[in-house]
Amino acid sequence: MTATIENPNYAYPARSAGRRGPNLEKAGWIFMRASGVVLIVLIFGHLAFNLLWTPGGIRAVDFGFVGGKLAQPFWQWWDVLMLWLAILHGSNGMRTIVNDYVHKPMIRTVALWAIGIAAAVLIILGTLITFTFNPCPEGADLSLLPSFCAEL
Amino acid sequence: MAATQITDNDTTPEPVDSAAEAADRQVQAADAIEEPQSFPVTVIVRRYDPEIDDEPRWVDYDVQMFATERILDALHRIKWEQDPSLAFRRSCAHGVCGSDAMRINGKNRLACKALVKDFDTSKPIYVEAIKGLPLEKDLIVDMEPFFDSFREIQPFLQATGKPEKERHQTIAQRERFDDTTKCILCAACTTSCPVFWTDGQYFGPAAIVNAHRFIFDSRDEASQVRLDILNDREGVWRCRTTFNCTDACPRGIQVTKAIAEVKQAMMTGVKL
Amino acid sequence: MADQSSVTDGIHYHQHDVVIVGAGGAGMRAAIESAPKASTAVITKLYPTRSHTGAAQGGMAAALANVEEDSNEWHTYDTVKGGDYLTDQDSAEILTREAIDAVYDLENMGLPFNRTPEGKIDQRRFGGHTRDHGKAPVRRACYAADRTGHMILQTLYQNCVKHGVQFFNEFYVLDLVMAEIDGVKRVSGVVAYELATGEIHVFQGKSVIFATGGFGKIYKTTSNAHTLTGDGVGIVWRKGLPLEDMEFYQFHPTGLAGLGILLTEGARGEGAILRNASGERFMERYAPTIKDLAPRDIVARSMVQEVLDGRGAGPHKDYVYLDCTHLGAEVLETKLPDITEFARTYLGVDPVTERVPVYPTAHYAMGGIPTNNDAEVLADNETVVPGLYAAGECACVSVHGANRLGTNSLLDINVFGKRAGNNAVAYAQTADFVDLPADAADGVVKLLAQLREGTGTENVAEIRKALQETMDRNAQVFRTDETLQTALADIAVLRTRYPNVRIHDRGRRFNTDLLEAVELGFLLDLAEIVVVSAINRKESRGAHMRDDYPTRDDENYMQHTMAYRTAGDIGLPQEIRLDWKPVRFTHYEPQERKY
Amino acid sequence: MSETSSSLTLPDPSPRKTTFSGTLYRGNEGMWSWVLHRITGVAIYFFLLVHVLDTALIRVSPEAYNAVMATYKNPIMGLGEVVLVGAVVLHAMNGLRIILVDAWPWATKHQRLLFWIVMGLVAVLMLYFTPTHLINVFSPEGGA
Ligand SMILES: Cc1cc2nc3c(=O)[nH]c(=O)nc-3n(C[C@H](O)[C@H](O)[C@H](O)COP(=O)(O)OP(=O)(O)OC[C@H]3O[C@@H](n4cnc5c(N)ncnc54)[C@H](O)[C@@H]3O)c2cc1C
Ligand code: HEM
Ligand code: SF4
Ligand code: F3S
Ligand code: FES
Repeated sequence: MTATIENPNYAYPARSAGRRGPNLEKAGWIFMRASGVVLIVLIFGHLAFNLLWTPGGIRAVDFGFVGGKLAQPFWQWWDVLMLWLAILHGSNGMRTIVNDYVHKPMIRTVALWAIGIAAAVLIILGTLITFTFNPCPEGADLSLLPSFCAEL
Repeated sequence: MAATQITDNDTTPEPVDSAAEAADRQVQAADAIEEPQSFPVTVIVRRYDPEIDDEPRWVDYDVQMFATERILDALHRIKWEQDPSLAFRRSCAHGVCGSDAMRINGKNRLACKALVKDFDTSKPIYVEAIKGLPLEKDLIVDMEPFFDSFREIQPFLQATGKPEKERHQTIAQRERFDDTTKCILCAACTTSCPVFWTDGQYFGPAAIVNAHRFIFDSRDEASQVRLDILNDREGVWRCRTTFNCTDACPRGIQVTKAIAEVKQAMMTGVKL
Repeated sequence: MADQSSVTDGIHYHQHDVVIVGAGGAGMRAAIESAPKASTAVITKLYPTRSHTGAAQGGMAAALANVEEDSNEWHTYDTVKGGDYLTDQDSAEILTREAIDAVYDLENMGLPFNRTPEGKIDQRRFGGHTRDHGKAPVRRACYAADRTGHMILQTLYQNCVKHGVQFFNEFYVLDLVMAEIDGVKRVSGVVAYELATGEIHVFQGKSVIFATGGFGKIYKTTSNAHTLTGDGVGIVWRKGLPLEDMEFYQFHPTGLAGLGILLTEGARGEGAILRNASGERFMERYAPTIKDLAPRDIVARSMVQEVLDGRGAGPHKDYVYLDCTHLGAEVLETKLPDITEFARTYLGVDPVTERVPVYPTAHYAMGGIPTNNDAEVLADNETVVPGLYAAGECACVSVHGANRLGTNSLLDINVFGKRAGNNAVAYAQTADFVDLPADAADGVVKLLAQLREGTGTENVAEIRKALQETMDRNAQVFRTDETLQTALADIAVLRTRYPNVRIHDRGRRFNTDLLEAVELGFLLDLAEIVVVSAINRKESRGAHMRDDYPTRDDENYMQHTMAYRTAGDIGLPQEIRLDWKPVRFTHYEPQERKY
Repeated sequence: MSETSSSLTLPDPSPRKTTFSGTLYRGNEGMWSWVLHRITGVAIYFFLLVHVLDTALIRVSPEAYNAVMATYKNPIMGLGEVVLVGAVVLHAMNGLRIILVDAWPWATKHQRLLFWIVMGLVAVLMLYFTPTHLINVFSPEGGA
């Protein structure tokens, strides 16, 4: 991490014009901090609820448990917000790291696109699933489903 | 030269006597100490001569040193008594010209401000060039990229109108940017910055420090211009608050604090 | 505008209207005047911000009268008297008159001076600066904490960046090219060695300004940087041009004992007191009126006298104390932070609670390249060398006479740096380039080849050390014919050893080994001139204190020494001819110097 | 007209060496906290990618989801989860430190102290989390 190149990469001599101009660094910097603060609440809440406060912790996490949570709008919104912020925060952080260490223009472009696409896919996928999720899928083994499915 | 008898008709207030006496006792105690002794120190220097070497190499030297001497003295002793081909920069020898920033035992320092007594001399002392600027020879690096960044932030007062005498400034306004006026452009900070090492593109703490010196000068009218320059992909936002710069600065400048103030000025405007 | 470069036979040729050698305060002040008006190249062996102007601490004098009544006429009087009446009085008048604008110029360029409560530039006391012709100390030194020189150097560099001044950093000028046209020696350019590559560059200029600073490295204990080897003065000397007043070398009273690192006189300006081993404030005996704020020559001499009389402190009784303990941490931290740190770092002594061991340290060359008030270099007492200018510590105008007052040098570099810049541009706008002789670079090529290929066994560092030691021992604060003759004999021996020095680094890149050898050559030349001039002046005046001639002798010696080189080459004994130049008087009659 | 001599120095005949990095830079708390922050950030990022995908299996079928969840209950994964939560806690606490250091002069000045406070907080939180979690992981099947 700290053992990096001896000499700056002269493929980019002192701040070439190509890397100048308007940018979103400031917004990104503020976002990292704002999202970080919110994420603390969301992630710590998430971890505490799932792993500490639910009796049995990780053992109790199964379809029934998650389905039960995601049936409630409160947890739906919690998880979606967490998803968006964490992915955006993490991806922006990864973008910084790629910019720092990947100097070959080709590889850098590929890596940045990969981060972007991964972020988009996961955010769309996660959001869709959270809101279109059916906790009591038809024909499933009742014992695996949240307890309220039995009442249906 | 006529040395008349000792007189005691002082007109200016004398120092508090107890303090003077205490100082005297201290000094007297110090006087009693015997002659200082020199002792051997191993200095391992990372040498590189582009005309001969493919790669830098570590070379050991044994030198006799006194505890109160500086690493610069050790380098001089090597150069003057053992191997005159050793190349390094230096000038003032007391930490004001910024010539001899180098990495000593893994940390950036000025060789002329690093005292032998502050090192564990039972182990060798490692000396190598600062990191992140092109290595030219031995302890000498190419400083041009560093000065390029400095020049880019428009490091000069920009003020319209020509006052008849001086531009006025209150003591408090002057104090506001005092810390960053101390910079001697030694590059110890910039070349200690992990972000700078990655690609050498980051403006670096020294450039930001010097921008700060003008941004917070009440006489200057181009603060916004400098803020815009540093609101760059390679500008202040790249700082990850690792504090290596602050720790390395031989002038004791609170570099990271200055960077934070510049960031804040970008968000909320300059508050003088 | 001329601004071209080309390469012939491996030698680079450049053409600029104005070529400035040295990027200290004087060089950059000149560049700021000349760069906007003419193609200007600044050639410097150090990065500009490394120049030793940055080490200056205490302040820059100007009778702004911001805090106390003051006038430039009083300033002139102090300067003349401080210089023990050897000062050229018309020059001193210019210096003190233009001082005021020089300070405002710097402020307007951005220099962050300390401020008074009303927001004006603050001023402090300094040695030898008095109100109304010696009545009491006056606050005349404008300052920025104890890093005034640092701020001047930075501000000037910043403004050079602003004007896009073209710098050739780490280029060592080693020769001056002159041509004789119609019997008049004219300047044609300079020859420089590029440290990074080992290549030779010839710079042709219509006007050339030398601003290469001092040569404190002829001494061992000095406040001067390792790089202050008097190259510029030596180059001019080797061209057969005279040097003025070389015997007057100033010893600053308060160098850190044993190290020579300076503690500014500003400390005494703020109230610090010199004490001997028994704690006595000995300056009361030597200068009852202004005591510790007497001019440097007097204070330095008094300190040495205390030590010689056995009242020195320390295990060897070889230093005295600077006592700042009564100033309080507040004053030390805010007004003298740097020197407080120097004492802590380098001596392990905390000035807040302890007295600091100090002893005089070689500091400033009053003498140098003679110039007139327009900064034009003189080939004899009157004749100027068209196109050649000098300013700063390497020059001798002479505004400092036999002893410079503190804060007058930062002033000198600004006032005469500016004058040099302006006059050099004005000259360049009317004059033509003087053709470079075909062999312009030969001298340097030969000099370097001789050193590089030398097969001797002598070590540069050893010769330099021997030189510095003999100078410290024999040509310091107190001198006698005997000590000076010893020094002269030592130097003669060292000169014969010098051609046999061996350069170990055979490379081209950053060959600092080679350059130290070149610099040593200049040091040897200059030390010899200092000693020869000192032997010749059989009186005591200002910084030149002859124990065997303890009084001032106006009848015979109220004149400047002019030294000429009549023969000599590397390794050969040089022949020095001494002559005199009259002092210019205006208002001030020489008087006995009492403080 | 260039401002410096750089345009005049000849280009290097031989390419500059970038091989050897010398000694490790001996930074202080600030540098090591950043190293940790970066490593934990990357670790969490990759876990997050996986975690979103495995959670997505709830849309496939309860069996599929429970199958992957079973792997999380494996004792080795259980230990891994402690490390992961440790990383999150460290990243989060240090993230707060960074925010404070950026925004609050007192914190800028005392960043070293804050680093050790962060380490303390991480230790406390992990001392609370680790036993609770490991009891769950190692408790007999159906202990819920
Ligand atoms: C420690 C200290 C404190 C001082 N404090 C004060 C003070 O408080 N007040 C005051 O008035 N004066 C003070 N002085 C004196 C004053 O600072 C100097 O006399 C003055 O700064 C000299 O400026 P300069 O421009 O002539 O030379 P310098 O600043 O020394 O610059 C010399 C320049 O010449 C260049 N150079 C030299 N040789 C060559 C060569 N061969 N080729 C190319 N370039 C060359 C160097 O690179 C450098 O840029 C102090 C001096 C010292 C040493
Ligand atoms: C739990 C609350 C979190 C907080 C308070 C937080 C805080 C922060 C902050 C303030 C930064 C910016 C650091 C800087 O600019 O120096 C950051 C960077 C980063 N974060 Fe987080 N973060 C949190 C969660 C996450 C999560 C869940 C991820 C992964 C998806 C993540 C991944 C990253 C990455 C990769 C970086 C970039 C690191 C770097 O540039 O060195 N963070 N975090
Ligand atoms: S801020 Fe400090 S470390 Fe950085 S260049 Fe200036 S003096 Fe050197
Ligand atoms: S070392 Fe670099 S990351 Fe910021 S705090 Fe200093 S600039
Ligand atoms: S030699 Fe000047 S800073 Fe070290």
